[in-house]
Amino acid sequence: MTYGPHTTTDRQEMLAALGIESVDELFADIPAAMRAKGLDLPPAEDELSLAQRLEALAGRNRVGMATFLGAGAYRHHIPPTVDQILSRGEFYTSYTPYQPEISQGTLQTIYEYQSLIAELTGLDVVSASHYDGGAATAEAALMTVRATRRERVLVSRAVHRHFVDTTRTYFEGGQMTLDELPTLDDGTTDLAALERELADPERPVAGVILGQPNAFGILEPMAEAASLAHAAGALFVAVVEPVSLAVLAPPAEYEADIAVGEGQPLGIALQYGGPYLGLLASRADLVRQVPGRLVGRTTDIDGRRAYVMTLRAREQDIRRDKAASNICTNQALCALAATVYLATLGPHGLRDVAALGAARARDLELALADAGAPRLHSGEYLNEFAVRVPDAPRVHAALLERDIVAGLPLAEWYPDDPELSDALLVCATEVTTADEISRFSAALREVIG
Amino acid sequence: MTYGPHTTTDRQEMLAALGIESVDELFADIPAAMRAKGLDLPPAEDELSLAQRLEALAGRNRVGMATFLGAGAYRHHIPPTVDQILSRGEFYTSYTPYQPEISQGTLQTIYEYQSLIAELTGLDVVSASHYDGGAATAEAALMTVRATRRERVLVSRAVHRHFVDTTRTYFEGGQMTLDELPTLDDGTTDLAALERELADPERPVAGVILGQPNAFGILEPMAEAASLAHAAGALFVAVVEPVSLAVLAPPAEYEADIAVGEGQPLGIALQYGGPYLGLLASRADLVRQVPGRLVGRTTDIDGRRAYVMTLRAREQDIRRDKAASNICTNQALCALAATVYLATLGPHGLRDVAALGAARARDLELALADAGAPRLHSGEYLNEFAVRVPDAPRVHAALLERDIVAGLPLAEWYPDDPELSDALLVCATEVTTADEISRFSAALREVIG
Amino acid sequence: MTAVGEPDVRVEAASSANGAPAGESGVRQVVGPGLQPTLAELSRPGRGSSKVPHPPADAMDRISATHRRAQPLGLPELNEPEVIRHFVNLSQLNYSVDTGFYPLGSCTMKYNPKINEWAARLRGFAALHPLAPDDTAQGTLEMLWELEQWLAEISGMAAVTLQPAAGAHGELTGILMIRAYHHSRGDTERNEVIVPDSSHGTNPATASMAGFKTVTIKSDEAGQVDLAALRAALGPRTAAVMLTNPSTLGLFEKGIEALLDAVHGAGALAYMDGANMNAVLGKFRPGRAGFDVMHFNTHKTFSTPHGGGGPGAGPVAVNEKLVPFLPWPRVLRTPPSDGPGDARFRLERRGERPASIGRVRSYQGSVGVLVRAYAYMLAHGGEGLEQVSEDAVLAANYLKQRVRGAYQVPYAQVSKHEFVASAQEIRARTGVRMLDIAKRLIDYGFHPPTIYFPLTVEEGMLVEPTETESRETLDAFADALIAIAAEAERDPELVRGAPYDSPVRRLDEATAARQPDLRWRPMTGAEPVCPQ
Amino acid sequence: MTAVGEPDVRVEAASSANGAPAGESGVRQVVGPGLQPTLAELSRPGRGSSKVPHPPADAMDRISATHRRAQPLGLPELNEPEVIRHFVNLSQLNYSVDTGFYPLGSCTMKYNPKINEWAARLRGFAALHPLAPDDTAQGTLEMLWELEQWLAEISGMAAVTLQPAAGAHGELTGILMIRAYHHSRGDTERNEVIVPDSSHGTNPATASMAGFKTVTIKSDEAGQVDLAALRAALGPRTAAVMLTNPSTLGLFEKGIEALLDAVHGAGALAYMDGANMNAVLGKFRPGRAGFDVMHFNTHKTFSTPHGGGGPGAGPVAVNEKLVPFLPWPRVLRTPPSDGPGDARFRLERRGERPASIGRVRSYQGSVGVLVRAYAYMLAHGGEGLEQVSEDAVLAANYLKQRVRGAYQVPYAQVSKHEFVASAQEIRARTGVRMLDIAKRLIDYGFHPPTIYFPLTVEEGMLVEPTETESRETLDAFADALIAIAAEAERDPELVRGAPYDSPVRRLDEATAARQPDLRWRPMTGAEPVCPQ
Ligand SMILES: Cc1ncc(COP(=O)(O)O)c(C=O)c1O
Ligand SMILES: Cc1ncc(COP(=O)(O)O)c(C=O)c1O
Repeated sequence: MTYGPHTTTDRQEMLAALGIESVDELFADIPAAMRAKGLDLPPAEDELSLAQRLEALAGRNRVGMATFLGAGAYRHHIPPTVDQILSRGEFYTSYTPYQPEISQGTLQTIYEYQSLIAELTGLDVVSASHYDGGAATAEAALMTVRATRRERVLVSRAVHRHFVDTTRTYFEGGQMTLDELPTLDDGTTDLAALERELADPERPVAGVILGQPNAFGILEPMAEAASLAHAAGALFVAVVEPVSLAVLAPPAEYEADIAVGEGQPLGIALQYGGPYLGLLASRADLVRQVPGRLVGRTTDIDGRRAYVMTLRAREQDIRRDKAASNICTNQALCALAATVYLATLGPHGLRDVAALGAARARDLELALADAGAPRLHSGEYLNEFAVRVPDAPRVHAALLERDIVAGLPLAEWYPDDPELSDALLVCATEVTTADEISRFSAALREVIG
Repeated sequence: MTYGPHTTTDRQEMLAALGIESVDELFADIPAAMRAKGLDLPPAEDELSLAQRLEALAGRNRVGMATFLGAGAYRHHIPPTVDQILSRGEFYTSYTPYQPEISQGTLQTIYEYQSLIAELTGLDVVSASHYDGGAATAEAALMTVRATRRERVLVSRAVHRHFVDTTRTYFEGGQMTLDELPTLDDGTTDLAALERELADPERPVAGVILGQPNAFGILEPMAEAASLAHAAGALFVAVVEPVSLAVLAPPAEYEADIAVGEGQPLGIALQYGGPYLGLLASRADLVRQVPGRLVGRTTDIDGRRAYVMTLRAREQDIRRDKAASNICTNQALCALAATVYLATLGPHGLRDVAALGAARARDLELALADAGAPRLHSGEYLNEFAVRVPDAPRVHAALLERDIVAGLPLAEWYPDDPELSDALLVCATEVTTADEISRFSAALREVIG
Repeated sequence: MTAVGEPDVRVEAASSANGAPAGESGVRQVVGPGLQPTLAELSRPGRGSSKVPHPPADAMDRISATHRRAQPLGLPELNEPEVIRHFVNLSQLNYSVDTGFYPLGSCTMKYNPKINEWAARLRGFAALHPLAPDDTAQGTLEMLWELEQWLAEISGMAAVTLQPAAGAHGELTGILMIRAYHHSRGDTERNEVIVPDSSHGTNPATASMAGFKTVTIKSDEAGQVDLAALRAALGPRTAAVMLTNPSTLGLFEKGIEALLDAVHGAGALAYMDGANMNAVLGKFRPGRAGFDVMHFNTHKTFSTPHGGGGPGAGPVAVNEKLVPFLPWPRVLRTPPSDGPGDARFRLERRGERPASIGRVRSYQGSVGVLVRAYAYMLAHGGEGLEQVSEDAVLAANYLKQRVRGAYQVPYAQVSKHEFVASAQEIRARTGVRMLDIAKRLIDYGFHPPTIYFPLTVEEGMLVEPTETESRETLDAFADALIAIAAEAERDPELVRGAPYDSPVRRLDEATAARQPDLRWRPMTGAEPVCPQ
Repeated sequence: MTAVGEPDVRVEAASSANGAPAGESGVRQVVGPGLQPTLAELSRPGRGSSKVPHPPADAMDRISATHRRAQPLGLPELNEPEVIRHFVNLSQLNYSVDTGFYPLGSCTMKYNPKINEWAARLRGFAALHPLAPDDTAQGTLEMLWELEQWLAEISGMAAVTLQPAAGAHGELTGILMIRAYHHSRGDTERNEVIVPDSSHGTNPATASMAGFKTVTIKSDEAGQVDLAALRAALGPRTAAVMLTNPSTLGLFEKGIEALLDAVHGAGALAYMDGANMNAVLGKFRPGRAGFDVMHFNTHKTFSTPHGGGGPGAGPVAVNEKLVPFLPWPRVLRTPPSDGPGDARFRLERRGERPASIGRVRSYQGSVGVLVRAYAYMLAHGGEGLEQVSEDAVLAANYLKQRVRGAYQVPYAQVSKHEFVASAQEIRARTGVRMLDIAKRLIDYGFHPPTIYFPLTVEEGMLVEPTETESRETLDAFADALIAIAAEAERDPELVRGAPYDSPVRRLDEATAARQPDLRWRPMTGAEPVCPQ
């Protein structure tokens, strides 16, 4: 099955117009020695066969289980308004709005996205999108380096492991260094250690990165960390979870300079990891350092309100090697999903989602503690936390056989930390049911024995 | 959850503008004795809870089985183009195109629908839609009565049982009579009987209705039947299955005056019976008798091509008790589905669907015969046929336990016919797989024992 | 949208971007509305690609030549991208609830919630065969059974059939039941149905279709049924009175008690056309009030989409008298009522209830539509539905209040969900008709109300705002109507020429009817017989 | 769309149908495009309804005040109907592949098949958690593994990572692998990356981002890499040469053998930007030809939607040398190759392959995008993909032939999937620039090509028709370009004023940049700090 319109006649007539006999002549510029002779790929499938194959593959994934897995990507109710809008061809089959006259749909939605994320974070400049939470964190780290002209970044070990991994990859081989800050028993970042690291005059710090909630689900003393960073001339980067911002203090309130995060919870399906949405918001005066696209409001020559990509002298297609980032194709459609999601839920709806997740998580905490898996950290949490379970990986596997995904064994993230070898990171959201929680605790009791 | 926009303030301000205090005053015209005091209904559900409830209900239906059930409604591959177009709000949230200036989308698609069904049937006037195959058959029967001013209609007993039922209901209590024609051993209608019935000078016949394929899946001698009908001054109505028209002679070829049928196979989901699509096409000179809407092509005052509802003096809103039918809301969106379906498949695609169904049905015939269930009728069939199975209802139930829907026990349709008490009506389409066929035959062999 | 103006900047390309033949739809809009060529014009032999596996070459050989299609099938050949582009562009030519305010009276153009669309597409609902064995259809059967209970509660009736495909179909079902009822009592002489002149056209059409004689009675000054005229018309030949309540004037029939007494006193039954139930949910229960049978329009009251003209669903509720005559198959529950224990559901079998009027359609109902109505009702609950009616009625009265003055409002009574206003005085003074005002509303960004309906009001429009439109929208619409009234005084030609800013302008409907062109020219084979 | 013309028929209502504040977006189109107020402007306190159950009142009590949000959250409050109407109307302001021809050079705006959209939404794919245990993700893992094999076959490379989120991200991944490779051999002095001046902007930006110095070399007259200049630039500090092939001029690099010899001779590696692979599927396999690493853009070559700017996916293929450095986690198969027996799939674990450059993103890839690419490749098969390239190249050369004459075509060589044409002479004669011609194309119903890119051609446009556009469309576009060239001679002001027929006209971009307005005014709390 192909989608092309050309009939044999069409092709012949076009070749004739070019004065050639065969389409091969159009490939004569490829050196003969390098000319490939076809492809060894599975044969073409008609649409029905293809649909059957895809359904069979999708059916082989087990997605119907009671799951308590979060760790940076969360199950949420996605109102059907989101997909109604996302499946409009006018949105998903257009591209970067280079021609604003015929792209106001995309441009205005990006402007609205920027405004909504600004409302959530309290930070005024929002990049139109980054690839995901990990990439946004790495870009924010690079941004602190550019803004301060320093080359060292401190990141809490309790920032999402993969975000730290990603930042490390981006830093790899360059002049920059990324150092990790330890955590305390309550699950928060060790601020005394932060203070020590910031005090090293030989190695001035560009940025300090903490998560709120952090990778253990624990709420961090963000204001204190921010003021320590600022005192040392460093920028403070908050890694946030956007739904939580309906109930938690926004980054601007604790004086974060930059907020980044994973936008997936805002109406984007889990999809085994992507496409997701990298959030990145910053203080207004950092606007020239912001990587990625920005849309601004202006007027057309008739005076009508209109939107356009702006401050483009930061971008790769204009500035080439001097650009703030190499990002080009980004996550516009995912940003649209977030925009429709937020518009559908509104402030009260988003608050309900966050608070209900917190309430269900508390039910989960009690149920698991009762079943013999108490919390690991003493710090406050919102809707995710670690529990201590003897022989966690075995328990996790045994529960899987009972159709329960018992969160994430933290040993996968911190294989060298004996403290965490018996820990499971579990979460609840508004879609977690009381029935799922009791199935989990009952099965756990059985498996622990 | 409600969808209204009014805040308490909005309501108060609107009441104030009306000079009243309470919304109750707006209902003071309902006699006090008749004022209802609220409704005893389940409490309102938020969207998430509602979604969970609906998923649970849908999950309780068993739709994943190997199924050989047709009998007027058929599983087919529906290209995803259909739903992309059907889910556009511009189509599904508009209504009858009373204002043609802002309804050209609906109007043109109906014109295209009329044209496509005209291509399939060879008949030039196509009504924009009827409720379903049964209702269309009843309307066609009434149409023959109006056109001939006679009051008796003959229908083969091998027309879809429910279409006959429906026609009978429509006729009930009026002056009109509906008489059934018997069938022969080969599964076709008894034309000698038809000839006898037509010959009765006391009871002149308005219309003769036969199915092609008929309710047993058998191909009827349509041309012969039509010419008998015409010789007696009656109209000939063909009940057709639209996909089959890609490979079978179109009604115009055997001189049907009217063709009706169930349009569901043209890209409409099974949905436990509706909404479906009643097809109705007729000879051009019967246009004034045609029930339902018609769209015609014309121009606007600037000379642009445009479409409009036309010949409306047949319709209820203009003619009231003199209308050709009471039909008002019809099946426009289902007609759109059929239009997109036919446009996507094209003539070769539709032929492939029909011919592949025929090929799979032949495989099914051989497999079932081999397992001990030979065909019941000797007539030709396309993709559906009856087989003889001892103790059919028990066999059917036993196969169901093995996740196989063994078609329709014909005893359900013809409880009084001992000939059919051991018959199962089975069908295959392009989505029927070889694996399903062999599971069916293997299980059948086992169950027959 | 910019109104460009200068003809010299109009594109006059020989062939336009959409591949339309020159001179046909040559002027084309870039973004959004673009008139489209037909599928036949877009077709090129050899286009398109395989959506299903190729059948074996001999697949049709076993079918004899008499049965086989001789002539090639003349369907258009397009590739998938063209198909999509065609219909997406066509869609943009439509006005719809999803794009703007659509106050079409008598049609209840409320918002169609998106979860309903999602629900109807769940595989468990969508892929279920209509003849699926009961054991495999428990989810849908339970849903249908519950929905019947809820509609019975709302209607105050004893039982409900979900089978009818639309309101008119529900009317037919109801009228056939009424006949069956009379006949079952040996009362076979009742061959008349009485309808008021303000009734919806489907009412008399239904009566005729069922073989009854229609007796029309006039409404009184206040837009209510004239009780004296009704009494005079009633008699031993009267099978039923069909009453739309609230009426198509948006008015509640005040004299309903006396009216029902008169009907029943004459041995006739009372049919209520419930298409306007959006006004009185939880406020008025027709069965309790004494009606014998009524229909609902799910595509009005319960938010199922109008689909460009359908599909809808027209459930019918009946009182105890008529239960035996309900169409088969009904949905049955074991244990019968909503008691404890595991319930099983099944459909009635053929012949199980001999008094039934029979089937009124192929299968058991427009289930895909009914799922949506079910979702809607559950989203609202009882109080939510009452709120719906309160808001719908409030909006209608508020809007009526706003346009009163610029237009005549013929009936003093409080309105229900819709109201009638008239441009009779405007016409008398300026020659501008209601039709012109309606067309001018298009330029202001609104779908016009229903006009010249009901036929009993001169230069009338029937405005039904529904409960899902905001006060800002109601105000903007009122402002527009008032502004147009002023335009009519100042510049009647301007209004008479409207619309200006739509994909096409006023149409030549006369030619369309005189020389009907109902299909494109056949793609293969003979010339079409031009309908007369 | 009618171009109305007379200003006096324009609607000047105080508030318009979409509820926009007067004077802001007061002029509104009825059907289709309507400029929209912002969500903030549409917001009214108290609107909206519950999408999830209400949490217990004390749900947040256990969180201490320091952590809790003090100020109310300032999000807009709308009801669902308004949300839908807002975005549906906005969507109609967009030009898109689903509505028209979009020959944006370098972007491969081909048709996005609808089965791909369906597939990506299958619950089994869509609801799978990124950290789902391998046992529960076998369907997706198998799909990813197969897709890697297919891309390896097409690229002629040894292995593929599907992790990168876009082309630029793939470039970064590739360049980081190259560095890791050099370092692994103790070769730590290579800190330069050479790029031709015609390369895509992401190439030099990537090099900088990875901490390399970019060395730019000029192209020659024929648009090819200047081999002498390249040789001169190569040296012991050269880590890599990044080459777009076919180039952004739509030309195949003829001297590729010599070029690769030179690069490898200098101990550097050769990176191929494969964004333009749509031209050479099955015709040229970069790995076989000697490239060390390349990326694909699934949103170009493999029809995954462009989404108004993304998301995409940028898989990277590498030869044997670079396999150890691929990002983790890779998808592993047991047994390893496509042998018989039941295969199991799993992801690499942390630390399992120490040489890996690490992760380049949070999880394993844009799987929702990759499903679509998978469906596309399977729909075509090997021959179908070759046909895609043949048709894409044929269309580009045909279109070039048609506009040659009216425009300059700077490079004589046969084009691949796109071609450059220039309006240099038109500008010299009439003052009309390529920008004006592009804007005028909008009035003709087309999306303009990429203009002023590559920067090396004056008044250039880069036209990429793709293989999914019909010959009628190509001809209509050529006709339009020719007609505009004639308009430029006849009436340059007409062209310079374009577009006329779009939702908005040319924008004031200068003010947008000078006084950036990047968000609406905060809905609660403090005034915004206006970005400088
Ligand atoms: C009052 C009234 N009765 C009956 C009907 C007929 O309903 P339907 O269009 O669903 O057949 C309508 C619909 O237009 C109506 O408004
Ligand atoms: C030649 C070329 N290279 C690289 C890129 C960057 O790819 P992406 O936009 O997916 O990051 C593009 C896309 O515009 C391109 O055309």
